[in-house]
Amino acid sequence: MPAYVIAEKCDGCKGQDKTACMYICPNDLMILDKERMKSYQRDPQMCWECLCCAKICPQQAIDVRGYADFVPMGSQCVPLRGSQDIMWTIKFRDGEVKRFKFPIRTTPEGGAVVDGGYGSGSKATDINDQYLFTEPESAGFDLATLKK
Amino acid sequence: MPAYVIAEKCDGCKGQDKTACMYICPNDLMILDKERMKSYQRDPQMCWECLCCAKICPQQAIDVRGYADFVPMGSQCVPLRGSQDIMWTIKFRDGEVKRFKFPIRTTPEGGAVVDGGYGSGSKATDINDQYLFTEPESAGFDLATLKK
Amino acid sequence: MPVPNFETVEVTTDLLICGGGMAGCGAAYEASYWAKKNGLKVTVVDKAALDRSGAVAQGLSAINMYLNIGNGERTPEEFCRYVRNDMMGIVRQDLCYDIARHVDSSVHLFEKWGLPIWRDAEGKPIRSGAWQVMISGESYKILVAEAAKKALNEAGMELYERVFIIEPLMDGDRIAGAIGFSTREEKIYVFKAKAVLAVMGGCVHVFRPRSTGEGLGRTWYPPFSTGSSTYFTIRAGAERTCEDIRFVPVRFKDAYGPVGAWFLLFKSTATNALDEVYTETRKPDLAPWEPYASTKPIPTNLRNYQGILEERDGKGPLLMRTERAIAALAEAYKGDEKAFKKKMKELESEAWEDFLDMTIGQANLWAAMNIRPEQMPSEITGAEPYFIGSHSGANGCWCSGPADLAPAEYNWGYNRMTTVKGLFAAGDACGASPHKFSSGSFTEGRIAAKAAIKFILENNTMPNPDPAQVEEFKARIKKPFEIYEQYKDYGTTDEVNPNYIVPRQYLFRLQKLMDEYAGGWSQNYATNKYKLEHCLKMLEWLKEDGEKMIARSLHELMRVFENIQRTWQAEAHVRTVLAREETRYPGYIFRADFPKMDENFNCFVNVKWDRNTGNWEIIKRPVIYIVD
Amino acid sequence: MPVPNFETVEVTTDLLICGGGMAGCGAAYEASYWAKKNGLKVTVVDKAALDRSGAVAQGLSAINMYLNIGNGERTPEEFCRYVRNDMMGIVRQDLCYDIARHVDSSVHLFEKWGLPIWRDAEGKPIRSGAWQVMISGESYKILVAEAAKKALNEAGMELYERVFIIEPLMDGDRIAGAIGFSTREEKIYVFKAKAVLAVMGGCVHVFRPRSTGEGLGRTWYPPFSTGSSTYFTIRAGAERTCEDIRFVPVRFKDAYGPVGAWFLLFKSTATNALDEVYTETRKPDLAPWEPYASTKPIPTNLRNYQGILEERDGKGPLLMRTERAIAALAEAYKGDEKAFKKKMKELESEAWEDFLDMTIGQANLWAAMNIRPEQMPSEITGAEPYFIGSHSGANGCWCSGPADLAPAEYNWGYNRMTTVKGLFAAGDACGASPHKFSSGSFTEGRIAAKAAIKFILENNTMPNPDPAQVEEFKARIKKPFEIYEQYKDYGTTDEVNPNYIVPRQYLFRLQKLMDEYAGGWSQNYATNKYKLEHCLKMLEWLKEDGEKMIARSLHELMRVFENIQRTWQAEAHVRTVLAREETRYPGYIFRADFPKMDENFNCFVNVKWDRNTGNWEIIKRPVIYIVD
Ligand SMILES: Cc1cc2c(cc1C)N(S(=O)(=O)O)[C@@H]1C(=O)NC(=O)N=C1N2C[C@H](O)[C@H](O)[C@H](O)COP(=O)(O)OP(=O)(O)OC[C@H]1O[C@@H](n2cnc3c(N)ncnc32)[C@H](O)[C@@H]1O
Ligand SMILES: Cc1cc2c(cc1C)N(S(=O)(=O)O)[C@@H]1C(=O)NC(=O)N=C1N2C[C@H](O)[C@H](O)[C@H](O)COP(=O)(O)OP(=O)(O)OC[C@H]1O[C@@H](n2cnc3c(N)ncnc32)[C@H](O)[C@@H]1O
Ligand SMILES: Nc1ncnc2c1ncn2[C@@H]1O[C@H](COP(=O)(O)O)[C@@H](O)[C@H]1O
Ligand SMILES: Nc1ncnc2c1ncn2[C@@H]1O[C@H](COP(=O)(O)O)[C@@H](O)[C@H]1O
Ligand SMILES: Nc1ncnc2c1ncn2[C@@H]1O[C@H](COP(=O)(O)O)[C@@H](O)[C@H]1O
Ligand code: SF4
Ligand code: SF4
Ligand code: SF4
Ligand code: SF4
Ligand code: NA
Repeated sequence: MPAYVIAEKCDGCKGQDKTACMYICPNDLMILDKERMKSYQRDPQMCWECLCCAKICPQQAIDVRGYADFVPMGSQCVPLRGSQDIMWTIKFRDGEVKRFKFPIRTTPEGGAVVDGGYGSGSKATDINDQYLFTEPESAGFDLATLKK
Repeated sequence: MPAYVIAEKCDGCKGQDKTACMYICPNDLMILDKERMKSYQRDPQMCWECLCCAKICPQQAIDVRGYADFVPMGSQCVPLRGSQDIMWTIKFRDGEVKRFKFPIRTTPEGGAVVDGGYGSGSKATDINDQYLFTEPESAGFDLATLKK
Repeated sequence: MPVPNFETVEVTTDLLICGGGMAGCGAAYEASYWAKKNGLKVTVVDKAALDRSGAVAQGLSAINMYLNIGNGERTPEEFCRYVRNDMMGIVRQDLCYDIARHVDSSVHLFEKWGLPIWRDAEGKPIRSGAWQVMISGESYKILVAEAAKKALNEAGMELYERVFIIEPLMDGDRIAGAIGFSTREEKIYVFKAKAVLAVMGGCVHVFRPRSTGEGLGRTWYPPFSTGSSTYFTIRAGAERTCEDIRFVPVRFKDAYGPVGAWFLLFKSTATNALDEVYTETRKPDLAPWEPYASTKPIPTNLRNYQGILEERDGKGPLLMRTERAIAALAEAYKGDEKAFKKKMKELESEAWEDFLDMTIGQANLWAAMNIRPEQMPSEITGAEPYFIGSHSGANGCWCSGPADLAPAEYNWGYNRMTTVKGLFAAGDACGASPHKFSSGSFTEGRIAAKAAIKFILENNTMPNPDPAQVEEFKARIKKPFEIYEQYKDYGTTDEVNPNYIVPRQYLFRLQKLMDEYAGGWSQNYATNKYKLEHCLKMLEWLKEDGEKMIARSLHELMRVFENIQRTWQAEAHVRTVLAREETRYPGYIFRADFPKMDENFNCFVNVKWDRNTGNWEIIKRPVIYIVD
Repeated sequence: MPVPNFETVEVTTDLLICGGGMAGCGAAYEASYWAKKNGLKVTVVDKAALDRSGAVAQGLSAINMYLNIGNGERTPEEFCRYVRNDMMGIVRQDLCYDIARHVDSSVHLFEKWGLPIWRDAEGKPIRSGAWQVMISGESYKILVAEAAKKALNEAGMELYERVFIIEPLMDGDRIAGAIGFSTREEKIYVFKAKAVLAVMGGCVHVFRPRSTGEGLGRTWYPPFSTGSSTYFTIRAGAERTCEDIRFVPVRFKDAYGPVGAWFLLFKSTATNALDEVYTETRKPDLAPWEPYASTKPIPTNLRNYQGILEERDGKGPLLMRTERAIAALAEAYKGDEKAFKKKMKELESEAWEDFLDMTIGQANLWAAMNIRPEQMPSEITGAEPYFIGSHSGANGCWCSGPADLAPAEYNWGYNRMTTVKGLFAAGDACGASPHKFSSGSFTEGRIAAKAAIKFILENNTMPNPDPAQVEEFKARIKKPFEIYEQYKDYGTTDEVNPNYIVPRQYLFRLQKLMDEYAGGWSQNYATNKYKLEHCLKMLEWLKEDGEKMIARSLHELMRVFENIQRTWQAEAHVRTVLAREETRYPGYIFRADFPKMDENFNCFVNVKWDRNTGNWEIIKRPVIYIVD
């Protein structure tokens, strides 16, 4: 199901310097056609179907269609990614539609606290020993080792 | 080794109605780009490598290169088809060149005589029996059958 | 291109010959004579140019069926026995005998037309094997087409090239013609005829090939054999036979060079990677297929099976020991350096000619791999399955046999007439008469053509194709363009669009599912009931999705219909394999759930699609030997 | 595009982290802390955007390594035993133990950052298996990247995205940096660094996938894992280990949905087409691999092997009995219709989340096939082999272990330093420490980063990359454009030109030859000496032809270098498989010529490419258990 761009919906991210889909695709597949101001998938054979592009597109302009060599036609898997949840709309070949909603994060967007509230770690002080940043507090126990 | 057209050599069959390569390709792959007046291979994946196109091209403008998914680079198989013989120039990956010449026909071009000199066949007269045109002379023996 | 504005061209004729390959040329040749004699009209139509159309486009290096009865070399009876064994008992000997008694006539004509047949100093043809003679056959098809076109021309008959036939036209249960379109101009052709001969060759690209990506076109049998014969005759309602007996040729790996000259002319052996002669070491594996396993030569499919087992167990590659074969043939000359060198040159030239005459890609692969056959072996392996009514494949129409040979069960009127009134078949299109090859196909075309003329004379009315049907087919020709036009602007990547499917993508889907579920090479040619039933479901869906194929040119329109035709070939195959609950051809197809031969299946398993209900029917037919 | 006029950008740093996936983010996170503390600079470079780069781009549905030592759930010792058995005895327990003792810290951080870990009513994490916990992990990578980027940012470090690293830069035997190019602008980046951490993930698309045509991209591990870690470290002269232990995961057929949740969470069984539980019926086939065959769980590769045998014999498809698993789990609720319905809904939702969280393509395939997992089974099968230093794969750099755990043979200074001075590895790039998965990779990145900072502090001089080398690499970056420019007008079909090869075509050639000769899926994962030696020759030629790859855009330029990297991965693999003359992992790779396990190979078989001579060396290293 290579991702593709629905022409009518894409606005080229309003001519911004970076389009969202180009920015995010881990395989560098989305590219803006500057003449049309619309993005396109430049190499469907290399699409992982990760939908990173679809999830980030502000216009919901990206959809996927099953890889033609083994996916019968007619299905859809449409994500709607919010700040805490993702909602999936699944369309079966036979027309049935199912919806699923799953949490994606428990903190607000951008709200990750680097040290996780553990502090820098009471023993993470010496570059020569085995303690890592935030340890042992983040681990929940003191460092394990073996007698050599 | 899909066939391809060498740009410099192709003259589009001098703007004739039918180019030789288009005329002959059994898989309908060669097509004339009327703007450039040069032919091109429109679907390399469907080329049988039969070289019908290369053999007929008056400009020797058609060559082949091995199918990239399993043929190491660097070889060549170039036919030069005359009226009675065909001459092959084979270039190996390692650079060696071999030439072979084989007969192609024992009669002049267009010189096939329909009845092969056998006449219409002394017994090929009745639509209801088993004798075919030119038989039994062309067969060299009278019709074989079995008692049912 | 925008949706074409097709012009409709109507052509009325007496005999319509669909296809101008070997069988089609034979038919055109023969029909010209008998039609002219009887004041009838013959029309030949082909999607390509007769000079290089069909399986012989590239040439051939051997004529694999030639008896030379007149000179006492072989007899039709021997041929019937040979074919019976090679096909594990399932064969129509009446059809084989019929070709055998006429094939010499064809071969002699070929030679007169200019085909160089190798002959020894005494003028005896140089045989590679019992049935095969060597030729310098680069221009084989050009010569045959030249004679056929001349025959047509001299008799005032007509020829349409670059017209692709998509469907039969029917008048009730009688064939009434065919419909097609030009791949060059925006024209739809409606042919009306009193009799139709289907000679549109075999079917390739139903199964996934071994190549990946670009190399798809490099198949043994040509990619332009697309199942038109099968589709056309099934859709007319004809009964088909041996649809399970697909042909899996062992070929030089990747470029599909044939092995015949090497095994027969050069007397080469093949080994596995451990240098074991697996044709010997694997003899015990063939025990379940006695008595055929003990016949000579060992049936083609059983030879395959031995190699398949080696490869399955990781002991591949199989190696054609070309270097040893050549050394053995030159051995006798070893004392005399000059004579030895000359002999080696000669053998080298023969080795290369074999491929340059018919599989140039293999010669190129040798060059690209720095392979000199006199110095090192080459890999061989089983190909993807093909559907051809010749070689050691046998699928095709269930045809009436010759009046003087066919038992009553095999005779319902006209020789090579299918079960549909007025529809004839020959070459790859005619089933259960294998081992006819190029010469036999040409010959069978001749036989069928004469019979078709007889049919016309005895049924001399012009049938009338249902006009609604014609309109439906015209609409179908337009549809792939219309779908594209309607949806092409929906997405920004042309080939990825949920509203349509590109023909190439459809093809990959077909090939993958057939390979995986109907026992392609990737499955060591094995399958079972579960897989076959799943396959049928997937084929059903594929057919539904096929309604969404697009065309962006007349060329691509041809691809659309080729795919549809292949799909019906696939379905006929799967249904038959499902019905034959035994393993008779382990080297072609292995029913893992019925791994042995079963005498309850000493019969033909035929299949038929009902034009009215759309249902498929399986019909068992008896095997009746006329020789033994 | 015309030949770019690349601008060269020089970046000087202390620690260069190449790759910002799980291990790279762990490293960036940890390094920020220790570097800032010591006044050093850290630079992270990635070819993509950290938010969604690497194997976790799509998300994950489970964290497969979490011990919860603090709450007494598991111990590092148990983990070491588990990994030892799963890897048939070949493992670096010092590395495994090291990750095990730190991984809980990482997982707890993930949860604090916002990752939803499934917990039961008592707050206990919901385990699918002994080591695995379920998550709602759609945004797993976004969260990890957010923390890593914040850490970098807060410490004043720098990040380059969309820069593709092609080669290490060396100063004699010490790493001196890396060179790459921007995929967005015409810029070449020359990074100079005192230490370099290679964390560029694993390698996919070395072997032919099961898809045909378009479906190439739908692999289990992502197509953008292209062997950069392997290539980079080999070219720096680093010794590599376990290059034979490629990972062949059993996956839902075609869309590669993982099976873990089904086997572990849903407790599903798998059967063959005849409804036989082959994991039971095939137990005797595992006898040659005792004692491992009797451990619990049965090692991953042995489970695979059972399925491979079924499929080889035509008894496929293998079926994940999802419908029975769900029925069994809902069974308890059967009396109460409402509760039953609720439970069924819950199970259905969990089933779909598993795929929607990490393999959306599989969910889509279900929908396209009308598969409701609670109603019907799904096919599973073995994938094409992948190269990853995690899961049950183990290839990667031969790294120094932690000072307090590693025996002397495994300790040459800094933790996770390769055999090259200053070059570190983690995640997929670090060998012989499998089963670390996402959490362990992040953790190993942290471990390596701390050690690298220590290295810099103790080797605090700026190495100087050889300028000639830099110029050579710059020329290499330009060359694919130049070749295209020079020859593009030679033919009239862009992709068919004897003077160059398009990267995609090169890729197909690599995949086909690896599949056929190095034991891909089409060979039932079997190979032998003959095939491997042929493979090496073909790889040599492929590398020669690789000099003729073209680029028509910066994007395609990336494909050129990816292919080169994959090819080196392929070669390292083939050389190692050739050297390990036994069959230890029958479900990953079967040496048909050495079909049993051999105690002479109770050792690591390492491989190393000599930067000066260009020769490859095989080095056997002892296995020393620190646990048992
Ligand atoms: C490809 C190939 C074939 C052979 C071999 C090697 C190779 C590499 N070998 S060895 O391996 O054993 O070496 C043989 C050999 O050496 N000796 C031999 O005698 N025969 C061999 N064959 C077999 C013969 O060629 C074969 O038996 C005959 O050609 C079959 O004759 P026929 O049944 O007529 O099929 P065809 O392909 O020739 O002709 C089909 C025609 O139909 C046309 N057509 C198809 N669809 C159409 C449509 N929809 N509309 C209009 N026209 C539409 C085609 O254009 C064509 O003209
Ligand atoms: C794809 C995938 C992966 C997993 C799973 C399912 C699926 C579908 N499963 S389950 O199947 O078991 O279900 C697991 C699961 O559920 N739970 C789990 O913990 N781990 C699973 N993994 C495994 C983990 O993801 C894996 O172990 C880690 O991600 C490995 O981490 P790391 O070694 O850092 O690799 P990476 O792919 O994350 O990152 C690589 C980075 O390098 C960049 N890069 C690569 N080449 C570069 C170059 N030349 N120049 C510059 N940058 C360049 C990449 O962009 C990336 O950022
Ligand atoms: N989405 C984007 N992300 C990053 N850089 C971009 C993006 N779009 C355009 N550019 C920049 O614009 C320039 C022109 O890009 P291109 O459209 O590929 O010719 C490049 O050098 C990029 O740096
Ligand atoms: N090993 C063999 N033994 C007997 N006949 C063979 C053998 N190999 C090929 N042939 C025959 O040689 C001809 C050409 O074979 P092929 O090249 O395989 O198409 C056919 O008639 C085959 O049946
Ligand atoms: N049948 C099984 N028995 C034990 N562990 C399994 C099984 N299948 C998968 N796993 C483990 O579950 C996790 C996810 O597996 P997978 O989904 O195959 O990647 C890995 O840790 C596997 O080792
Ligand atoms: S993110 Fe969406 S709107 Fe923006 S360019 Fe891409 S497809 Fe268009
Ligand atoms: S689905 Fe993933 S790989 Fe495909 S284009 Fe979108 S972001 Fe790229
Ligand atoms: S036959 Fe030759 S010269 Fe004529 S159009 Fe074709 S390639 Fe050009
Ligand atoms: S080689 Fe044959 S199939 Fe290929 S383009 Fe030329 S004529 Fe057509
Ligand atoms: Na196989």
